[in-house]
Amino acid sequence: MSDTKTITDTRGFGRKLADLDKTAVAPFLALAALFVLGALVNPNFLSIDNLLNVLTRSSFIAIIAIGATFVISAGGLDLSVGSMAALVAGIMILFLNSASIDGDVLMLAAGVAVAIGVGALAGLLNGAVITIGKIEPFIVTLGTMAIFRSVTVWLADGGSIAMKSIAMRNMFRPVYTGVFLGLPIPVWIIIAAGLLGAFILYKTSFGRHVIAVGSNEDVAKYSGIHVNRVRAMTYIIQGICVAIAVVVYVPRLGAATTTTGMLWELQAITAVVIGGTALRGGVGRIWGTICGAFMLEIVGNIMVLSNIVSEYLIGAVQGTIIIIAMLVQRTLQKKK
Amino acid sequence: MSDTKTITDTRGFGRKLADLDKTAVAPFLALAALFVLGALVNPNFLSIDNLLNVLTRSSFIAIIAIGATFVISAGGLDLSVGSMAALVAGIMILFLNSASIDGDVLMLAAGVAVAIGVGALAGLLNGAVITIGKIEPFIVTLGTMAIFRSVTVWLADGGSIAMKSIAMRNMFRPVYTGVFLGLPIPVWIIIAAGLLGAFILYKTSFGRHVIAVGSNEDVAKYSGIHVNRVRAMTYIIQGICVAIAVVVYVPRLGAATTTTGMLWELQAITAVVIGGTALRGGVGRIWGTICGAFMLEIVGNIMVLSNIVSEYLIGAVQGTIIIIAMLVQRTLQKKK
Amino acid sequence: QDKEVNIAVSIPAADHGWTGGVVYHAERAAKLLETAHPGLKITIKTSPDGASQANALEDLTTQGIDALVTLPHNSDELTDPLRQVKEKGVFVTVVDRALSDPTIQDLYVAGNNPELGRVAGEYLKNTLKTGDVVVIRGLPIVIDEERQKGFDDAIAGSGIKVLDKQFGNWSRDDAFKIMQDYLTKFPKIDAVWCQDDDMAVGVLEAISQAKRTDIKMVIGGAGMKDMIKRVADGDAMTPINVLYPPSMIATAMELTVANFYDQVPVRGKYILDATLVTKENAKEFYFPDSPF
Amino acid sequence: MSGNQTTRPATVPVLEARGIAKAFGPVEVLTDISLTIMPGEVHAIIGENGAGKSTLMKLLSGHLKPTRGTVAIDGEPVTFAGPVDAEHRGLVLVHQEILLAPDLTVAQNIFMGRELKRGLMVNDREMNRQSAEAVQSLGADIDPTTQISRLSIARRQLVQIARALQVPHRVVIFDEPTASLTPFETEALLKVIRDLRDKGVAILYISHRLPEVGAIADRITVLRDGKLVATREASQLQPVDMARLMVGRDMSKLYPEREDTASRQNVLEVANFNVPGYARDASFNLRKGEILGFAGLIGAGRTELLEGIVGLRTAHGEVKLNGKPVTFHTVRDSMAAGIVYLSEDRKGKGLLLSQDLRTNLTLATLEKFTRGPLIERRREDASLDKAVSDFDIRARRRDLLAGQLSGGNQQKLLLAKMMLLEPSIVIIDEPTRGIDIGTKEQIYKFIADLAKAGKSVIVISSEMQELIGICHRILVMRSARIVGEVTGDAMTEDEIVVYATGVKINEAELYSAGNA
Ligand SMILES: Nc1ncnc2c1ncn2[C@@H]1O[C@H](COP(=O)(O)OP(=O)(O)OP(=O)(O)O)[C@@H](O)[C@H]1O
Ligand SMILES: Nc1ncnc2c1ncn2[C@@H]1O[C@H](COP(=O)(O)OP(=O)(O)OP(=O)(O)O)[C@@H](O)[C@H]1O
Ligand SMILES: [Mg+2]
Ligand SMILES: [Mg+2]
Repeated sequence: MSDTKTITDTRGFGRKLADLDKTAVAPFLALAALFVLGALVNPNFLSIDNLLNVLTRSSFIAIIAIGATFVISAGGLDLSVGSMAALVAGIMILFLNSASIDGDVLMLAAGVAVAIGVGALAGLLNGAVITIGKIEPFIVTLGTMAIFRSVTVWLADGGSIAMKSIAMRNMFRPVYTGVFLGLPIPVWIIIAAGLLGAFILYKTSFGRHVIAVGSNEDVAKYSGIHVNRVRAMTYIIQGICVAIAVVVYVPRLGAATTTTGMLWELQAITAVVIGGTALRGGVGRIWGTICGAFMLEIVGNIMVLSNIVSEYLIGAVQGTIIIIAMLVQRTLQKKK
Repeated sequence: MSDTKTITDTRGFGRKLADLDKTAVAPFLALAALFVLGALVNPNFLSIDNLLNVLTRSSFIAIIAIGATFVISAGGLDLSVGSMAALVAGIMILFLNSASIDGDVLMLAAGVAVAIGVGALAGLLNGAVITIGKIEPFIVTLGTMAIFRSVTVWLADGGSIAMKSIAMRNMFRPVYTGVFLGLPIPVWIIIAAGLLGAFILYKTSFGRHVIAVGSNEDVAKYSGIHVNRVRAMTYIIQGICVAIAVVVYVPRLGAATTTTGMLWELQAITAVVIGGTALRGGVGRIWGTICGAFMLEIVGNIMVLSNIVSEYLIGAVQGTIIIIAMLVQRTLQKKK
Repeated sequence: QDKEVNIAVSIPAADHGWTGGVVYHAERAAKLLETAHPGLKITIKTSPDGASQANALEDLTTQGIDALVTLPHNSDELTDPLRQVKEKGVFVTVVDRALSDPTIQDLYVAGNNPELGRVAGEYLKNTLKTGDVVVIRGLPIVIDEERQKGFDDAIAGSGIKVLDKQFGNWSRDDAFKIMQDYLTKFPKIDAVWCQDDDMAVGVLEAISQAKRTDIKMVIGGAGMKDMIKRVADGDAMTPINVLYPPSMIATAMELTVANFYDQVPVRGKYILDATLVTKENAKEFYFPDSPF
Repeated sequence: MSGNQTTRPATVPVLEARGIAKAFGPVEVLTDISLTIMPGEVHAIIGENGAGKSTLMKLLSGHLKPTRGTVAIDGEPVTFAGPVDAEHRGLVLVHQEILLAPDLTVAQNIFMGRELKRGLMVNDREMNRQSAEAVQSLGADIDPTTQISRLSIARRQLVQIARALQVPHRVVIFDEPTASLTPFETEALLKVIRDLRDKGVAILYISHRLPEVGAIADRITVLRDGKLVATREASQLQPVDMARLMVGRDMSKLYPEREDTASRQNVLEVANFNVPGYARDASFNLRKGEILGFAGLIGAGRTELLEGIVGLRTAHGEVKLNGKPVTFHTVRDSMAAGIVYLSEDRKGKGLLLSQDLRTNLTLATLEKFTRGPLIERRREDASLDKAVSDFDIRARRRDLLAGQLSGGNQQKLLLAKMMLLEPSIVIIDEPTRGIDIGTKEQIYKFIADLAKAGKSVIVISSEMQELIGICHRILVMRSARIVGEVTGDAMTEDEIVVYATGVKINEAELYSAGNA
């Protein structure tokens, strides 16, 4: 018996590697296909500047989608992230404008803390209503989506909330525009968030619990996992990710408007799914998600860089490309 | 032995009756709660005129949501219904404007046929890509949502598509405004669509298969059910329902614009879920869905009739009411 | 003066800067008018899209109103619902977007969309003479189409060449992205025309980030306070703006109220100019307290 | 026993395996199996957990495609397009695992894909009637309009059997149909099988209950490690011989020597315990070092009572642990107090079928494998190695998903998982359901060793023999109440059945006979 085991174990390892390759690598191959398409459409596409622009732009969705990977792996869904981003941005700017602390650096740090606090609270609200009320996440987060959006509009008096202090704005702007070791700061933030997310999801017991809850809630319960707590926690993580995205977003235009974060929820979920995480839960792929967010942004970029389609039809082409990318990915996954 | 059985059996039966009551009736009780709220907010709310207005208006979402009940019961999802409605409306009006058939009545009938054909085809497109491509419905229908919307924009040249012939418009208008036996025509159409939907879902083997596929795909497959065919069929039914909704919608506003049907997908899904159908599939409640659609429209109506909240905060109140309605429903369901 | 009058105002929900301004001005005007006329009651309702606006119109008329002031989402869609309002004997004031059947509206306060495009186009034609321009449109709706057409007509036959047009969805963020991509795509751009000031904010940010110096000017439209301030400050990138004030809703409300309380019957068509705002006259149009 | 081999006519085999083999990836789990099944015979397949029995059945019924070899029907080689194709040819398989749509009713499941119609409409009344009959012929009484999700595993198993028998069939394959049944239902099922055989239907029958196999089979085929060891006439094989062929060594005794390890000291005292809807006024004690059995018929409420005690269900009543009153709000509380509960539903509540062995093994005890926030993969792997050898988990590859293990090996993995909690009180619900005889011996020994080490064990089982074999004391439940206690020499099947049914044994026999 024991020798059978040794043999099969080594063989098993080779196979595992192959499996891993196919499912985890598929989104990256689809991304590569998009690169080829982009290069064909416009040679400027492959310029470092353009790619860095796109990568930087994808940071909001990427960071939010990292949070969504947690929520979705645990079998949940969060439609409120876009509105939540607007709300967190609005409150953060209002706080910064209040200038209640001396010293711009301190004030900024406090602003970031406020953002993260508000994000975590908003996430907790979602998580609590979903777990305690036992209501479908779809309905709860659709409701909070409306709530967060409207509170933002109300705070902005229908207009926009802009950072008043020019000095602070100038100090804050590099968080979006700055470059460190050749890479824009937002890219570093994606990398950091990705590493942290991957660490939590793959290496900690909490991450294991998330996957357990998403793959079979009963088993998780019978194994002594606090299902509700884990589930609520994923929404809090989502809220914190939204807040981090906001910290990258605000320095870009220095304002929150009523359109801030519009449709980000759909983009985030799409990034997660294109990245290989199943909507039914039980699987989570952080790096695939980031790759998915990047793909979405690239598709938009290619559309603007191309001259082929009428601006009216861009949506159609974009939709088609996403479906095809997903098809490519699925085909690659299946070929084991 | 035998007495044990009698005891447990009667328990089972009593329980079952209670179950049926609670789950099926819960949405209607939540609706009743909304009626009370409405009456408190504005005495005009309970006027027959107002209630009929609201009922009539809810017809688009109700009819679309009947289709969505099929899709969701089978474990699918369709985000494209709103855009599909815009596309079907656009094509239908363009066809009517072409005046290619003599006689307005014939022309209208042909227009309705065209609408249903286009709806069925659009549904087939969704169904085919989802089943043959084995891609998550979320992604596919998000893609076709963009595609249908964009094609509509392109057909409308960025503007809107309006019915040209005043005569035909006048002839068509009663489909929305007309009254038959004291009830507006759209209400009759909801009733007809509900009866037909309930018949198909509850009384035919196809309906049984829909639930089976949504409940456990493998089991359905082993039982010789053509899972893909059933699933695709639900999307076609959804397309036809969208077309019927369009036939009621077009006479009301006489035009399709680039924003027609915006966010209807979320409303339809919400109506389905509030009506007691689970998003994971395997359960379908046609009458609950219709009740859900009515509830959504009532919430909007109450908002317009009330003067309490700032316009900016209406979304927040609306979101809260929907979550509370769902909570009420869940609590009622659980009290067994 | 204590005549009882019920006026309903139906406008789009505050889903971007300009509509936010409309809601703001409507609420402000309502307060002022109600204090001026004790018998007057003004109900303001916002709707996110054409269909819900039709619903709101129904609901408002059921409650019994004397006049309706409305800025319709879409004139094609709302002509029939407004006709039904009119048939109930209500005084109808339409703002900004003319109905396909003009007999319905008692009063039409028109912002002039084609004019907004035309004024911007004329300015570019006259100052640049020749040059490459990129355009950022709003959403594919009628207003956008009209503005675009006005612009295209103005520059027709001149040396101004439009390199590209894309939809920015009235959103700063989307405009930022599109501008970044324009900058990648075109090595030389002389000017940018955005259909809305909200989007111009994003465009300016993208340009300043890319440190491109070839772009001579960004022309926005609608008269957002931040942009007016830039004009007033003499910012070279934003030499002008074209007015399209959300306060037109207030104008329409005032005129409608006047119809009931003043002796003169107010009827017909009031067309607001798409005024060209320059450094010289910018002060007149700068309202720091407005949210837009 | 069955004694009617004479009725088997010497014709062509209705179903035949010709040198078939099956590999999953590089691992071959079945090698060169040749087998004939004659009409009107009951052909039993026995073998250890993971020997390849279920895989062979899936090959014969079109659920899997062989890597080598062919399947023949009536002597003609066939290739199945899928299970449905096989069904059309009269081959039905009753799966080892429950394959039913949980949201549909009993009748809807039984007729799924083959609904009876009247005009356009489904004829629910007729389907309900026939379903009730079908289930009744299996000795059960289940309302055909009950949702599957509300049924116990055992009842689901019966529905699944009823469903298979509703298909027109020439060959019926039963993969461990009796694993979750009590003797009553088993007897009724065996009667049904005999009737089928007498009608000329060929039966393939898998079970780990060797006496049962001896009672029903005409021929027996033994598999070991994916190879066919022998095919014999049933009359030539006694259960001990079967066990020897399966395991490859002599199986002298199944149950360990009973030792009086139970002390006087009560570790768990339960009084007036209620689980609404399932258990009423339950009171009992568990002593240190004791093995306490819970017997009863399906639906008696044993599972629910103990789930209530450990905090898995809403319940109320007094529980004292080592003399101190305790309340367990969640399972985590009872786990922390040293009580673990192993669910009878290993697929639904025990293991994450879509995750690998390591993830499953450590799921309940992750905190033991973390340093700081980090899970130490190496310690987990070491623990898996230990579990694999301690519990003899036969996984041909370490990276298999739990769902790819054979049924018995899943049970062992679940056992290993919960034992990592190092409990002082272990509650095992149906510990040997679907376990081969060799492993059963190991599990019994394991339970006895626990008791010897001063732990206490509660065993819920529908196999009375095993309760009698290993327990110090047996409590019997009927309709939500504990109705009796048997100890010492009184621990006989007859005595337990009297309590479990509330009637004398001969009446019960009458009932089960009259029902079939
Ligand atoms: N899909 C699969 N992929 C890989 N290995 C598999 C798969 N299905 C089964 N196996 C392996 O095949 C072997 C035989 O499994 P099978 O289920 O046939 O055993 P069995 O004899 O029915 O056992 P039991 O008595 O426990 O039910 C086992 O080692 C199992 O792990
Ligand atoms: N008459 C009945 N009608 C419907 N459901 C029943 C009936 N009797 C029992 N059940 C269901 O069966 C389950 C309880 O039975 P279960 O067989 O698990 O109890 P048990 O005594 O633990 O059984 P087992 O002998 O399998 O351990 C519950 O889920 C209950 O809903
Ligand atoms: Mg098996
Ligand atoms: Mg049980």
